[in-house]
Amino acid sequence: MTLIEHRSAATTTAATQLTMAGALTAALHDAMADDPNVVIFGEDVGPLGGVFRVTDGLAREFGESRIWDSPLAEAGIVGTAIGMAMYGMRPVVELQFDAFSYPAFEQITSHLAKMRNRTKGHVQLPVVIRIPYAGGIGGVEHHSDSSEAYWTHTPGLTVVTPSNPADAYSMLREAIASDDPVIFLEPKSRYWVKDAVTLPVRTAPMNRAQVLREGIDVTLMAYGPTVKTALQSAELASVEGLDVEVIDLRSLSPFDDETVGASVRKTSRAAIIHEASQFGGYGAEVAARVTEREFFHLAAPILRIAGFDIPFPAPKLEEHHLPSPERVLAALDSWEW
Amino acid sequence: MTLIEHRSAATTTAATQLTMAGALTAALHDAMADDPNVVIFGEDVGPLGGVFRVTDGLAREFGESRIWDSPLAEAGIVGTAIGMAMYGMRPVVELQFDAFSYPAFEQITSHLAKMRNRTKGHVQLPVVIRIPYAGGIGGVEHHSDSSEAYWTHTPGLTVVTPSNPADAYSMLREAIASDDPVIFLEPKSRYWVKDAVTLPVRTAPMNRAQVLREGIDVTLMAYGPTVKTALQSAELASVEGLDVEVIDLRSLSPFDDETVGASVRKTSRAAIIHEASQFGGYGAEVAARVTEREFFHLAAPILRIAGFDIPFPAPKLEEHHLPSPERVLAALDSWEW
Amino acid sequence: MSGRSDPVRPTELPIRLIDEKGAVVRGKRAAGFEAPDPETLLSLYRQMVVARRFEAQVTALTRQGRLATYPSALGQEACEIAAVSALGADDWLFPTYRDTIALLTRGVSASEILSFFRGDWHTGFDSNAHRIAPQSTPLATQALHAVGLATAAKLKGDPTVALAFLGDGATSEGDAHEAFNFAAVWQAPVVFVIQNNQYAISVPIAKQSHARVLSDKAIGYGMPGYYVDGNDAAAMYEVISAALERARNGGGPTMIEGLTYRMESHTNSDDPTRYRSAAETELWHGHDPIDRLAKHLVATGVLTEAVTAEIGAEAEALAKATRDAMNEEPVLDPLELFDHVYATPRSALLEQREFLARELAES
Amino acid sequence: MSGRSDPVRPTELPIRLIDEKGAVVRGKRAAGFEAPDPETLLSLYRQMVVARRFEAQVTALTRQGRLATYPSALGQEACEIAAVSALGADDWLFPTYRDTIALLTRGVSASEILSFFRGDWHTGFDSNAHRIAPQSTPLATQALHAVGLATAAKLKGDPTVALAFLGDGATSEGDAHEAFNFAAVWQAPVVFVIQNNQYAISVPIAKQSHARVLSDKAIGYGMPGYYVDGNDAAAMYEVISAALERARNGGGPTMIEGLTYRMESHTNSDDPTRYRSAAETELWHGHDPIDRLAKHLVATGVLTEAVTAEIGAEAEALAKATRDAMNEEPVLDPLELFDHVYATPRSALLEQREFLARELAES
Ligand SMILES: Cc1ncc(C[n+]2csc(CCOP(=O)(O)OP(=O)(O)O)c2C)c(N)n1
Ligand SMILES: Cc1ncc(C[n+]2csc(CCOP(=O)(O)OP(=O)(O)O)c2C)c(N)n1
Ligand SMILES: [Mg+2]
Ligand SMILES: [Mg+2]
Repeated sequence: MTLIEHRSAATTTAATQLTMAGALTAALHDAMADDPNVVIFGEDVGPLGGVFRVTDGLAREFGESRIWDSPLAEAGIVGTAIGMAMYGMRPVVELQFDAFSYPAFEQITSHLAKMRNRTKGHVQLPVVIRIPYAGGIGGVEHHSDSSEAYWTHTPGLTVVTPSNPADAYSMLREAIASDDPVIFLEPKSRYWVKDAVTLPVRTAPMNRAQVLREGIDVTLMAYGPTVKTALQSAELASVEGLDVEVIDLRSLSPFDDETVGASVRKTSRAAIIHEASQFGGYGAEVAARVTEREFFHLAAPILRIAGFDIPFPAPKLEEHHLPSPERVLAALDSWEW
Repeated sequence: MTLIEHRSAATTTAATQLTMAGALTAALHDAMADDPNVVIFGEDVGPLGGVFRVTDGLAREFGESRIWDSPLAEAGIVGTAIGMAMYGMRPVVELQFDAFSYPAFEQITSHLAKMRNRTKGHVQLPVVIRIPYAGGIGGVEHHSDSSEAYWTHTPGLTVVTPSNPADAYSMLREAIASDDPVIFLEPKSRYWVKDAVTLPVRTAPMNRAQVLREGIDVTLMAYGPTVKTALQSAELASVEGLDVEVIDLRSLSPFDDETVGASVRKTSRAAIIHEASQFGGYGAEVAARVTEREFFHLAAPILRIAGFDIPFPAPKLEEHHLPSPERVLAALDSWEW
Repeated sequence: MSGRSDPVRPTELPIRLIDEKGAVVRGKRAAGFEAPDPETLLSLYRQMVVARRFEAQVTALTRQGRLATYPSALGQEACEIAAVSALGADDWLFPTYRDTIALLTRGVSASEILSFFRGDWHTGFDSNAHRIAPQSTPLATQALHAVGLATAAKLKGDPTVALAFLGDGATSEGDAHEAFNFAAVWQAPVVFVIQNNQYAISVPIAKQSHARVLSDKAIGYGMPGYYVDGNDAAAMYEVISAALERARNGGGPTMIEGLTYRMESHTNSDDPTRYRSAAETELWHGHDPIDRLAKHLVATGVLTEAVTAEIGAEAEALAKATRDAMNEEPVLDPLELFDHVYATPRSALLEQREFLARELAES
Repeated sequence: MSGRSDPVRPTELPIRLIDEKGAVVRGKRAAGFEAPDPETLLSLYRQMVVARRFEAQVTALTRQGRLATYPSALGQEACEIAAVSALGADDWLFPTYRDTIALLTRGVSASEILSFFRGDWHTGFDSNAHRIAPQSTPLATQALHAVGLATAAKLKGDPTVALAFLGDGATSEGDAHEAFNFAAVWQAPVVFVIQNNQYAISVPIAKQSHARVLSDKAIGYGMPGYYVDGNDAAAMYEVISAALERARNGGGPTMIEGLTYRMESHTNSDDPTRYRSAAETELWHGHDPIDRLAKHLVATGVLTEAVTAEIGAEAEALAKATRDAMNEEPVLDPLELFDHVYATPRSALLEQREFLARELAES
């Protein structure tokens, strides 16, 4: 993905093969071009273009006053982004890996999430925090965490995660345009997967889930890195004669009760897949709230197919931790049908 | 609670009226007396005795080499505690208020929780982090958070919370003796409630839930600050002819599936009360896992009576946020019976 | 990291322009600064007296149990008032819970101020209108916001400077370090005013830092550092003014330490007898910043009895306004709890709002 | 905060004991230090050569895709080897991902080391046996562990000192600040060795700090600070040894900055052409720490051809052992994933273990 492609993106009508990383770059580019208040900073986002190359070429095009390398300190990055947003800017910051968002935890939970509320709406913080997350790329320790449940439990934050290039573009544009702070979780293992996309693309609103595959037997929910797992599981299941509806949640906070509720009322069975550890993971909220709302439509308990309750394993063992389509299928088979 | 009382605690046979704060002081005292590797540090824990006076008198008795005031930095407190534990000590540190545990988030999640696993068991970290948490005392912003769900979702941590003086003593002793790192959550609003206790007291193991009131119609779960709410709700409900079983969870991680499962199989209805925001709160895990395990015993969805999905309110409005017995009762009444 | 001239380092003794007897200080101890003109000094004095009266009133109300909590800045008026007096209208202030009188002096009304301490809402005033950030409770976090805001202003070409207050204890937090470092690297127009009141609740500065003085930290960030007598309003005013000026002209950040003393307890629920002697506090009563300035202004004939009476009247009027503000029963709408969580409405949150509305209607 | 004599401040130029031509440096530039005896110098040299050969081998294996990742310390051998050589058997080392050759030199086997980079398990060696903490990835966090461990040793009356490595980038983190400050306040027996290799991945030191030199930060903590030529093994060895000695004798912590250069890319997946010029890297090739020491040792007649051959053989033997270690197919038991999460068994986790066991059995 070069800058030439970015620039033409806005006027192109023909679809091009685009990676998710490239789609994110294009979204950042177009947002910067549209609004001078959009600035980008973080570790290595400048000349290097980020360790995942998502900001590739932007420093050259927009210069140091729009995108720059900050000192190496995550609380510092989020804290200064808050200050900039107080002055009317729309900072988009990158925290290099999921586990390296933790030094910024206080700034995110105690300030970013709460500022609008603390000030009765006088101060709003349109900050986007991009976090590459989850496993599947053979990262060494602290490079594969799925931290979504920490953020979704924090009122004031909007938490979204795309699973494909078109959503990546559209949702990042929407996140940057939002007046709420957005935690934008980018599934590392999906950065390099390509899709035919015509830019600029607008997909469904970022606060809505998306039915990717219709089915009548089971509602299978996934997000980010596990959407592919869900689709593969549905394929496998169809061989067994099971008609699986796959929903890409996309928005983790808020949760799209409407879309999921409609599906579950149809299928009467549901499961959720995620990489994060199961205990207190995002799937717990999904299972709890869908059960609360649809209990009498459910023929069986909602299943969670999730990471084990262990620290993320070293590269050679991560395959055993991550939910596989086979594991999903076995879970569906565990229901009494 | 004076030091004289502490000292006699170990030999006393007669029950004394003890606050939870006093019971915690006694537990710290006795643990320090029993094991020279137990050290205490944190903000204001020395001469002041902590802002809640839980370490009252210990500095005078044990001196500066056993208990001291650290510089004001929470990552520093937890990070140095980790190093001390690597050298065979058993540090018990205090983080002054729940929201002030967030600066230590990286040290807790990336190191404290993971060290045993990272090192294949070679390095263990018997660290106890005491955190006064939750609301109900009219604290200004950032002084009333319930952060338990952040910790319970982190594999490697043990998370417990007492609701009464006897448990406070017993569970803190057990936490300090444990070779696992323990997040010890102290419900602020219960610090000054008294009970007749004979020290040293040993209650149920800290990883077990406790049935506080037997009943056959509903299983009502609570922990820490909401246990009292649960007991009051049960009283109110009994007037309505509803026989409520109240369970004090005590241990949040691990969750006592056995005790809760047995109760729910008996009552076929369950609810959980907590102060933290509902979305992604600890109640989500409780509802999800109990439903998973006991679905076919459940006559109705598990209810969560929890804080709203908003930042914790200012003192004058907190009563509307915190689950009241009336709200619990209304929730129970919302089931179709 | 090279080729540039060394920034100013903190002096051996705290910079002082007016001594405890009210005499003007010159020479080495003044470090090249000169006391402000009489008008400015009188204005500082007036505001300090008024602020102290305000706090006495608020502390009294707190003792009556009418406020949830109140951290007093008694004894620190020179730092507080000098800083806000030096600040321009377009500048921004980033205060802590300790710096209430700074808000007052910058024009926030007693009633807006008390909202926080009375427990009505977290921040009771409009930050944008006053260019004052919410009073920060999580220590040192606001210093980063100040750096960010100052950088944004710089990027936009505005002459705005941000001034962040920090306590001595707060300098131990990682966020303080990151703020100092980001400010220096980005050459942000920001001034850090560390009020070293020698205690973080009960913890004395000796257990907080092993440095000669806190402002020596400036050296490690490559920024100018000033060690100032924090009970000398003249010195604080001049050093802060110069720093604001430098920042406004592209000269980057400054770290200023005002050595002062917290005369009161940490908050009303603290018990200082547990950690410091009455003798120590007594000693610092002798270093009172208002007394010192009064001596100077009386000696120079500026502070006449008429002026004193006038200031006293102003102070009493404010005290009364403060009591009146406390007697207002602000109408709090619990449903507003849901209104400022997100800009974008959420149906699940609206459901919760309706739930509470029903509950309120039924009760 | 008062009454004590000022700790040593970093020098204007980096302390140097052997210059780039191999000549011994005396006078002001040596700052009172003297080069170690020939035996020590030869031992440093030998270990540096062996370490470099090890890294060349590992880097080659990484290029073949046999390791997940590897951050090389090529060019930083003087810092790495001087530090571990100065360390006593009872002391503790707190390394980062960058400091693999320090582990090697302290006696961790190639196979134990590679476990991490090959992706078998996080830490492949026994920390307690080697007195080496796990290689830390979360930047600066390990510095706090070092302070804690050192403090524990001090409390127990043991003569143990902890040495923590930090990168230039890591000094920007809040945890670095808190570690420096806790160490100084507690007078912990800890030595911080900052390897200023001038880059944090792609970010040059000028965007990381505005200080004259990083070690100037020591002043703000009231601890001795040393600015050292990090490519001079003799200087690093002497300054670190003195700091360890001081710490062991109750003199508290020291901050040492070794100015060096990361010759390789950050890790194998980095592309340095994006952020630095070939000319710059070339220039630093001219400052090679091993070449310098070789010149000195040859000139002084210590490094004979026979010794060179001997060292070469040792290096080759290690390279072979490293290749062999890579050819071992370590048997990984996925069920072990559950064995080291808690000391206290949990039934829910055992259920998960059984689940995986069943899955493995069925597949
Ligand atoms: C991050 C954080 N940790 C702990 C606290 C609890 N606390 C409130 S005030 C205070 C002492 C602050 O001392 P200092 O910075 O010197 O300011 P002062 O109160 O003296 O003005 C502490 C520990 C807090 N508010 N924030
Ligand atoms: C807390 C944290 N943030 C970000 C990273 C990602 N990261 C890994 S290495 C690195 C650069 C470190 O630079 P420096 O401290 O100079 O050490 P060097 O790699 O040069 O040895 C970064 C940003 C991390 N590992 N930890
Ligand atoms: Mg203070
Ligand atoms: Mg570096």
